[in-house]
Amino acid sequence: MSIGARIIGWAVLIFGLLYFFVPLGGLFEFSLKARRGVYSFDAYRQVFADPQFQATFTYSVVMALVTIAIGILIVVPTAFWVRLKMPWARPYVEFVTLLPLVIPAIVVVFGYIRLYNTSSWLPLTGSVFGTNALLAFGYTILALPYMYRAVDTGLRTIDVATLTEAAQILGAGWFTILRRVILPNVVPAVLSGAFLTFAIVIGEFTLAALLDRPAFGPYLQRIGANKAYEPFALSVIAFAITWGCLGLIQLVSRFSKAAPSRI
Amino acid sequence: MTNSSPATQLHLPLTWLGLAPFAIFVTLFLLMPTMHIVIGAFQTRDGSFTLQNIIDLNSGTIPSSYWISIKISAASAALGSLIGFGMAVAVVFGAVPRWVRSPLMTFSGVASNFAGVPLAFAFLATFGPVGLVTVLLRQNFGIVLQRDLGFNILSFWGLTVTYLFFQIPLMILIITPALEGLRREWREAAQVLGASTLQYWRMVALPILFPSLLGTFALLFANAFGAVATAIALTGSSLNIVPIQLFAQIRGDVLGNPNLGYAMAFGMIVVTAVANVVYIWLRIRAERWLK
Amino acid sequence: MSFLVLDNLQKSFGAVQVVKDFNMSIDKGEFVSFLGPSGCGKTTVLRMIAGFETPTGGTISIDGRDQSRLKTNQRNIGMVFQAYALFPNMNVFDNVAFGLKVAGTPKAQIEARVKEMLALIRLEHLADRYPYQMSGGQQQRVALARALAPKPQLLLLDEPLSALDAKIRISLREEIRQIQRQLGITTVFVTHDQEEALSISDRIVVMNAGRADQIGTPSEIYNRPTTRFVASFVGTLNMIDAKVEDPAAQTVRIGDQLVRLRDLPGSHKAGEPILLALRPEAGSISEGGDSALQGTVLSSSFLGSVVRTKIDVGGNAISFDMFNAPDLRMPAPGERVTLNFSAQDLLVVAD
Amino acid sequence: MSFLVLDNLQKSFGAVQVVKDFNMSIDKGEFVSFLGPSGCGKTTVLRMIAGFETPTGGTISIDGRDQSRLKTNQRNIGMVFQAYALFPNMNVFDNVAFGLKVAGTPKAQIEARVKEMLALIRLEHLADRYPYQMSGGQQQRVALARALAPKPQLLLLDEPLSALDAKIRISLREEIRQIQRQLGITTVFVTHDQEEALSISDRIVVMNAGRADQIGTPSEIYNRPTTRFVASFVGTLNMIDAKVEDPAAQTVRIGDQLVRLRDLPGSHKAGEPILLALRPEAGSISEGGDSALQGTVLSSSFLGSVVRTKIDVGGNAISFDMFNAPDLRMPAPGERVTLNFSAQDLLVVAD
Amino acid sequence: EPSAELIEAAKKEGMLTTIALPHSWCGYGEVIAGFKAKYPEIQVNELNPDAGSADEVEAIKANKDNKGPQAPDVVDVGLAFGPQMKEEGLLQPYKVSTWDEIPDDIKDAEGYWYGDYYGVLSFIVNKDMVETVPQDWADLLKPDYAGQVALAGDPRASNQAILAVLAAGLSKGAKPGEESGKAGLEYFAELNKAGNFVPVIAKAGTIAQGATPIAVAWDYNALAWRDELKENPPVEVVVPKTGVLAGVYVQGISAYAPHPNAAKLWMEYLYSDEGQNLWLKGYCHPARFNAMAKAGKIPQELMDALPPAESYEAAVFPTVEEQNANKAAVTGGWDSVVGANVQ
Ligand SMILES: Nc1ncnc2c1ncn2[C@@H]1O[C@H](COP(=O)(O)OP(=O)(O)OP(=O)(O)O)[C@@H](O)[C@H]1O
Ligand SMILES: Nc1ncnc2c1ncn2[C@@H]1O[C@H](COP(=O)(O)OP(=O)(O)OP(=O)(O)O)[C@@H](O)[C@H]1O
Ligand SMILES: NCCCCNCCCN
Ligand SMILES: [Mg+2]
Ligand SMILES: [Mg+2]
Repeated sequence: MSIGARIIGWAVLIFGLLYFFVPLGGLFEFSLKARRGVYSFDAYRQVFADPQFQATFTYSVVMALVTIAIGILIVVPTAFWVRLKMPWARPYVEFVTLLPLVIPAIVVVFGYIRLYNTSSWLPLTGSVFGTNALLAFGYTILALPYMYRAVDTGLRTIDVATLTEAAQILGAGWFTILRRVILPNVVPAVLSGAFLTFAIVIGEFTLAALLDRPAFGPYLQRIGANKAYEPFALSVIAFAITWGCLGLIQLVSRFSKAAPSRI
Repeated sequence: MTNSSPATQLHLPLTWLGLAPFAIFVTLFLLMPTMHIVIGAFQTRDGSFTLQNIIDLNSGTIPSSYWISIKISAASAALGSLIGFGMAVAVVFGAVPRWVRSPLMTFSGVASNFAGVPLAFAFLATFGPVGLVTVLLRQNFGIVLQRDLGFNILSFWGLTVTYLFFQIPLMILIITPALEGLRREWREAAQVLGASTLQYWRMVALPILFPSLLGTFALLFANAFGAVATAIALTGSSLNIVPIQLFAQIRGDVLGNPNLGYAMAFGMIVVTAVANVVYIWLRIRAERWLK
Repeated sequence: MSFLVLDNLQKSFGAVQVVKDFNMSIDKGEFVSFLGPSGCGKTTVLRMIAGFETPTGGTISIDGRDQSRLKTNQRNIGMVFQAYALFPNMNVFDNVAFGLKVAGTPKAQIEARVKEMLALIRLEHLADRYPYQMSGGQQQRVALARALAPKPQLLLLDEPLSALDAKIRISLREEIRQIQRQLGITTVFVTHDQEEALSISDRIVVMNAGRADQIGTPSEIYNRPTTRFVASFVGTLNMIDAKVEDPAAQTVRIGDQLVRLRDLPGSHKAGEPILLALRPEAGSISEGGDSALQGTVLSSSFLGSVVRTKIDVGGNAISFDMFNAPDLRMPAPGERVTLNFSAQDLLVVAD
Repeated sequence: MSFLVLDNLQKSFGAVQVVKDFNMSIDKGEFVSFLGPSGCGKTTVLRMIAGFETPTGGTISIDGRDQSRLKTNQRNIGMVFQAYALFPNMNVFDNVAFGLKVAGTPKAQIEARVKEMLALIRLEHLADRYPYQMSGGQQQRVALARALAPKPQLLLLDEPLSALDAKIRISLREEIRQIQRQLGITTVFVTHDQEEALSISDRIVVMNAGRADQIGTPSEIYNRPTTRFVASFVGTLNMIDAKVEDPAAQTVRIGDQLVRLRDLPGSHKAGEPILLALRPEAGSISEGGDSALQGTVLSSSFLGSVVRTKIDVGGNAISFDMFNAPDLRMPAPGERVTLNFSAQDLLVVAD
Repeated sequence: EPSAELIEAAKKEGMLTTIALPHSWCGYGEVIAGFKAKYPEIQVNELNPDAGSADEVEAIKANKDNKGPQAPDVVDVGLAFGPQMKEEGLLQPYKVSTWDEIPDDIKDAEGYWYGDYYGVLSFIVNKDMVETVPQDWADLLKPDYAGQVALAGDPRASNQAILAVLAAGLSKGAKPGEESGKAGLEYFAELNKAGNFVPVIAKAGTIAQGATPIAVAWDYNALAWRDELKENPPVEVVVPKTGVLAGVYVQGISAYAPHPNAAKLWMEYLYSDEGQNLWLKGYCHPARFNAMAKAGKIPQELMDALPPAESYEAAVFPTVEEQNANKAAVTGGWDSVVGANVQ
């Protein structure tokens, strides 16, 4: 590697890092300015004390967990089945799972509102529970590209067909195969999909806002206009959560390379 | 389960059954809602077929909002691709130490998901009127961003610069595997045949990467085009870009014509779909080589 | 009495028939190999026996019981896969115990049986290891133990050795054969390596394009191939074009030289073209044999224990092998040599 | 005069020295193979010659010119990689033309040379194909043509055949050797397949842990290994533990039998343990040879052209090979047999 | 006091869905809290607090067929929206028990809509960023205020912003109605051309963060924001010298209200003494202000906290018709005349 290449490499890298870190620095600095003239954690204190923060954050965490559960239930058996029995269908299924990247969330939720109102055959928006369910389903759709890819990649690292056959010939049925053989081997993949889902759901704005659910994303947006410093503290918190989740993914994937997963 | 019976006609449907939960779920919560919108784009309020909604897209502020959206998306995708590519190359090919790589990839994973409301605040806090950088420049160098450099966070460049925050890391994430797909032997084969580094990049590496680069550009474009939350958080919904207008339309804005809303949504789908089809097509081409 | 009977077995994938009219019966305790080139349908037959594929026609019966209504997990068969297929999330003990656990065997019994199995493969000390912590050969032995643990009535092995390297391949095949003899378990072994099939089997089924071309003991298969395919697939055969000279005297003409055959089956007219086969190891340029052919050396190559020389005899390239010896002079290209062989080794091949 | 000279070549990665004190010189037009187990440093030596790695010590000179100041792209070397490494974005023509284009050769000249090269590898008809549209064997031939097109002074091949399957491997190695002879290009060929090295090379370098253990012709390497490593790595050697009986008479005791050696190098005391080697193909149970050992048959296996029998002689398991013959009776386990061999084949191995 | 049957029926419904009620707006935070405290059995489901009046109208329309938690029961919209909604059949009539104390000129005789409170439009100024505090509409056009002036809503949807345009028109001497609308648009076009206008919806946060250092907003909002910011940064609230405009908001119950009884109970609460005083605490003048003042039902400290009475003396109260005409002119012309957008 020549000196010139090294200098250019470092220059590009440093530029990029500044690009990433200066705004985060700005964000943090601003969040400390709630008390005039001195840095303080007042904004954080106020945020944590705000019952709406607690309520919306709890709501979003619960939604994220529900979404992860639905996602696992839908994605793991499907990815398994496709790899095992319908490998030719994989490109099509993958295409469908990538659609949420193509169809903006705002379009999907628009469709929900029109399709599942109280006068429709499936009046999900007719009740709070139904609307929450619809939101969870919507989140599952948003997370689908990531969840499916993660699980599918996880399945690629094991020889699904042969392991299944090995289990079958040893007398195992489908449920045993999924639970004892397949799932334990894709735990790292499922976890990384789950953390990504968590990160997506916690900050999601569009769906929650348009379905009028008291989630963290809309709260953040609202408070962003109505309060001076708290939104910055909240953003730092949101960033820390996202960072935490994705950091955990890295950890899990690195850990799983070193040792097999156990359940 | 399926292999017990010699009757093969039973075989197919049972196999298909395994796909049913997924198929039903996706149909209900992705395909049908989308189709509803797409069909609605070609319907009048009472349900008869019309092209009027599509024609109406060409009225009022809609064309300009599409245009500005496309411009912002294209600019942030182009710059994001360029800078991200540079960083990925520096890291993959060892211009910078190896240990940089892992943290950078982790960080890119985080940052590429750091869109939305918090991102808007980060940039407001940095380049906004009382932002960190704005104030630093004004106090220490006497430079007023808006007056002297014409920079304003609420401008085309402001949004572009903000979007770059997630575009660059996304580029790094997606292009790194492609760069790693460049096999060492290709470079060595070129070298041993007498090629210089420049010749190698021009004749071998870039042609191989080209589909990936173009494809990633398309993906970045779609990514920016659909971003709502960041823009809303920055401007509080008075900015005329497509997602915001659609957002307002759905919330019940002055447009008051759901079918026109359908048409706008349809337009978004068309734009992002075109970008993604380009991406997928090019990715398939790229994978042919990188097998 | 035949234990495993495949009767008129057939399998098509879509329009392509990959197994045609496959018949064979295997005795209890027998070790039978399926040998054939890639794609000839070996795996497909095995998978039908295991129940992974449904035959398009024909029947499979084990110990007199038709298997077609049984699911894979009801057939009580043991199987070892090429790629080991150990469960990566389980250690050696749990892998071997899997079949017993699934069957609901009591814990103490499982423990005893797994120990016994690990002793059989001499890996007691690795019970806690995970698959990724073991070599390929060790993994494959664990896979064998796992397959044997539930006392299957039949053991199927699909190229269990082909992912291993040469030395281990040889030692493990001996081990497999020895364990099989010890347990007396009926075994079907799939391979495309002729040496492997020849060295390990009671009987060999040579498969060609979905059919069983020949079934016989290793020596039958090697020394008395009944089809051109078997002759050419098993061993390295020289094919020699000749013309019948005198049907009565059983002489044929190769180039301009006459040779007398031990045997000229069927009726032939003088001048009729005929295809002969000669194994490389049957020829020699040292004395011996009752027949001889003159030829010009094309090339000699040193292959280690053997030196292979190719000579031209009337337009036919004939290779023959000599054991290497330190004082062996390799015939040089262009030299004229005499190839001696025994008339009984020059076979007429039914085309 | 030596064309390629490696003098005291050394290479360390970090603290690990992977090439130690490597010396050899290769004549112009010679075909030399590096043979050795995985990780012994074959590739590393080759990469130093190509200029991809910088030696930690020693020099490389080609045609009398020290190469250390030259970059890879100035060395005028041709190289073929194990994984073909064709440029996937170029068709066959452009791949082969690459080296010439880079050198600025005029178009017409390029065209002519590429045609010539494609004719050499007999793939003229595939000039428009892309790599992914060709089989491995075809790709590797194109890679060879690409390496040869700019008329390199030296050709390096790093296990060019190991990604191919057996039949193609054999035919392509013959093709490579023939093209090399035709062009008279000095060639270094890396392999870990002993048969490949033995059959193709003028000389072989057997490498072990970063050193050249022995350099010699195939027959020298095979028949007169100078180290235990070479003896065991090349061929399938029987190792026999013996005790010197009478140093003067050159007799040794194997179990309770006495054998006279042709040669007992060095000085030995009576009763001293000694390691002997005997190649399987050197022994036989038919008459012949000047020495004999009695043993009990352990097993016989039919390997195709050869039957390998293992006998026990005083606790040593000794294998010997016989060519298969239809009337051969394979010795049965338990039988007592006499193993005949020539005293000159029983080597003393320096441990 | 509402009747026991109404309370019972409302409790049975168990929920009240409101829309567009920012907690800092006119004391709504405390109003909602008060209602919840009084009727803990009724859950208050607050939809998008940032919606404008037009959004509220659309929300009712959009949820005609939807009885779920997305459908608002009650709305609080600008005066001009009341008659329009009645006409479109989006409201149902109800007369609260204190109906008589609501001045006649700000209520619908049949009880479809009824005025609730009013304030005057003011400028709220971030003094960290603005050296000279503007005193009148004309000042805002000065180059000193480049990139600093914002409205507190989208002039195509928000009553507050539409009336801000009207007020600007008034300051240019136009008569309330279409004329003021047009003049106001011209004013904003000029403001935009000068580079002073910022197309960001101003609120306490954006003012403090410097995105909108000067905002045009109701005085009660401006004062509430000032309290919230607690001098960090310091802000000043100014009622412009000319073009002082008072705006009245009206309440109404959705014709499709999923919880009509809860809605009625909500109205009873709003128009009770308690509710009116909570509004007043939020710096706005409630509908029953005069009647309650006369009856001495307003605590003195609330009176003292109100903006000085002289601000209101010059205030113009446009009629419903004038507001309608103005609104039509503003929403119809904003994009073409002003067309503020990202550059
Ligand atoms: N599921 C399938 N669908 C379609 N064709 C198949 C399927 N499985 C196998 N085949 C085809 O059937 C033929 C026989 O395949 P099979 O796997 O039995 O061969 P094999 O003898 O085991 O070969 P190998 O030595 O390569 O393992 C092949 O041509 C293969 O392509
Ligand atoms: N870049 C490197 N850094 C550190 N160690 C290396 C590097 N390249 C090779 N080695 C080590 O040097 C030793 C020799 O490697 P080399 O590739 O030369 O072996 P080889 O003989 O070609 O083996 P194979 O037959 O597997 O190709 C190995 O132990 C390898 O791990
Ligand atoms: N309910 C009062 C009218 C709606 C107020 N919405 C506030 C949003 C600011 N535009
Ligand atoms: Mg197979
Ligand atoms: Mg190597």
